[in-house]
Amino acid sequence: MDELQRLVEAFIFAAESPLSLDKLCQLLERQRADLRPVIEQLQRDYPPLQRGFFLAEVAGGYQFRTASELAPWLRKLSKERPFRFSPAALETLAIIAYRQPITRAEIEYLRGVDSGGVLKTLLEKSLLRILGKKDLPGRPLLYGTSRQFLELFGLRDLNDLPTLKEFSALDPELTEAVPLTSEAMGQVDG
Amino acid sequence: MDELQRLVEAFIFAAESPLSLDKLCQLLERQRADLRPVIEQLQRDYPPLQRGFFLAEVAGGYQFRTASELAPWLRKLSKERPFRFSPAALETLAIIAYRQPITRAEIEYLRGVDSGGVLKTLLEKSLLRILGKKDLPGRPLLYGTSRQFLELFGLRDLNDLPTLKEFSALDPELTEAVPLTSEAMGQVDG
Amino acid sequence: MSIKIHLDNFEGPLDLLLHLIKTHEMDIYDIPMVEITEQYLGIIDQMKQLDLDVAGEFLLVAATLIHIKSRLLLPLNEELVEEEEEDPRAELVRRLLEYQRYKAAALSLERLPQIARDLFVNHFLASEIPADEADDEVAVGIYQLAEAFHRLLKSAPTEVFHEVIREPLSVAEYVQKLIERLADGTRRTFREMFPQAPQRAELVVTFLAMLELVKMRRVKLEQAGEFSEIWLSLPASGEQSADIFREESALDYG
Repeated sequence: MDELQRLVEAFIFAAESPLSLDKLCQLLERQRADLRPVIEQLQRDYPPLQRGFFLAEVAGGYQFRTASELAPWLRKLSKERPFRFSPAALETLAIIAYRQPITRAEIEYLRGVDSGGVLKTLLEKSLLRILGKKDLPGRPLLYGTSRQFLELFGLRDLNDLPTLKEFSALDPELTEAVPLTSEAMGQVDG
Repeated sequence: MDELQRLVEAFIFAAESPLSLDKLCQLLERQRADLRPVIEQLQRDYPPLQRGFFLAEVAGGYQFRTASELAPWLRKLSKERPFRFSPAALETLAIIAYRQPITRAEIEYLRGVDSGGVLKTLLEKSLLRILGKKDLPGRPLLYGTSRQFLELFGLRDLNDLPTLKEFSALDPELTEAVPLTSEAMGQVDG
Repeated sequence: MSIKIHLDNFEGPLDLLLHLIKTHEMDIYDIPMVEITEQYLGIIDQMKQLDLDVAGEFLLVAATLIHIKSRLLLPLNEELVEEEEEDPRAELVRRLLEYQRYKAAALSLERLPQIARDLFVNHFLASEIPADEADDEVAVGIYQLAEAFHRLLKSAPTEVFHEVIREPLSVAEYVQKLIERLADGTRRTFREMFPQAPQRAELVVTFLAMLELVKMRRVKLEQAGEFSEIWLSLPASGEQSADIFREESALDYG
């Protein structure tokens, strides 16, 4: 491994968030053309599914991440149960991810419910950012997703989001997803 | 790389602090005799001085660490970290952003603590500028935010700052506690 | 006879409607309004019986359903039909399909591998990389900035600053009031010293009175740490403080 490759590997390893090619160029005072082959070599050195971790391309940069099939083991490292999003938070996050920039009123029209509390939580977790204000009376805030959002879900960029399905009918899969308890389904009151 | 070695590699990588052999045995439900050769193999795979990082034996455990001779380069990373603020700096910056032009005495009254050090830091980071002097005995300096401040927070101008009214509406429980209107913000009678 | 529904399981009225349409196998493009309105209102009723917080948004959708139902029941006005009036249900159907779209999107987001759940990153912070910044420092955005100011406002009567006092409230009078409140020798918090539900002017005058007392060393201030409670008390040798500022002119606020 040559000096340049060592440095790139060390930078990516030591950075606290994914490092972009541009950032690497700036840190190493090199051209993109110099560094691109180095990254490609590293991707071959750390392929998915073969080692304990691999070189992932995420949130516009590169980061070492553990293979997801090892997760059941690795979860033993932390005593806390992994954080789970509430359905409300996921729904709001999805709307913002696909429709950004979007105002709170637009989110609430789509969801049919007040979303202030959910927005606040997502902002506090830095998964959202305020993109500016909409040119409307009252100048409402415009929300969008943050780099941390991409990082958390392992997306390279917003184009990497799962395709938004177009529905012309009800989706049977979503019926199952309605989290009714069996007990609740079965009960009948006069 | 076999499954056990992958897991050991992933555990050491993902752990927050150096992992001891005993801890690994416990996590993997294996004997020391099973794991010792795996560690030895990993030490050969990640030797010092050859890659960007190596498997170090430290504090009674194992941890991947960057090679120390790369430190002069890696230090550049910390300078490149996203802008960070202590709670004190953030609070001071927020007061100045919303209440500019404002004097140090006014800031200190609002915060209840001496703010000279924080002001100095913020001035050094070019986030503040001095807008003039207040027409008061002693002619205290008036502080405001700079163009760099707007850039850092991605604002076009100060009107892009969220109004507290809109902001507190995210959490209805807080609304009553905030007697501020946008009209009351940012005004100083000099 | 209706199915007992646990409302906590629904994200809102649209979610509930989708569920009703599915479980009753209704055609979303030809929703039987009478039936669905009945079902929906039945559930709203249950919510009331269960003394649940019937959210306004559930009621809003109930009103929409009733409105659509009544429009469908009206005899067709031939003139209007010629103008090709849109099916009154159309907007509701669009909203439901759109909502379903994002519900599906939420599910696919859920399935993406997530940090700390499905994969992990390293927490290495090289000792060579100087930790010149304290641990509690955070990267911030506009939200955090506004939040910081918001927090501050919640904890401090900040309107004081930019006020010019025109109200006929006397600082001297408030000085006296404050002393009286502390006269029994107890320590009181900064907040306690303000009147309940005060007018802005009252806040200002109380605060100015407090500043005067502090300036004249008639009141002792204590605070354990940053942002912690501020305590006020009379100094131990505070016997003489009773009759000071009877004269308003003694202060410059007259």
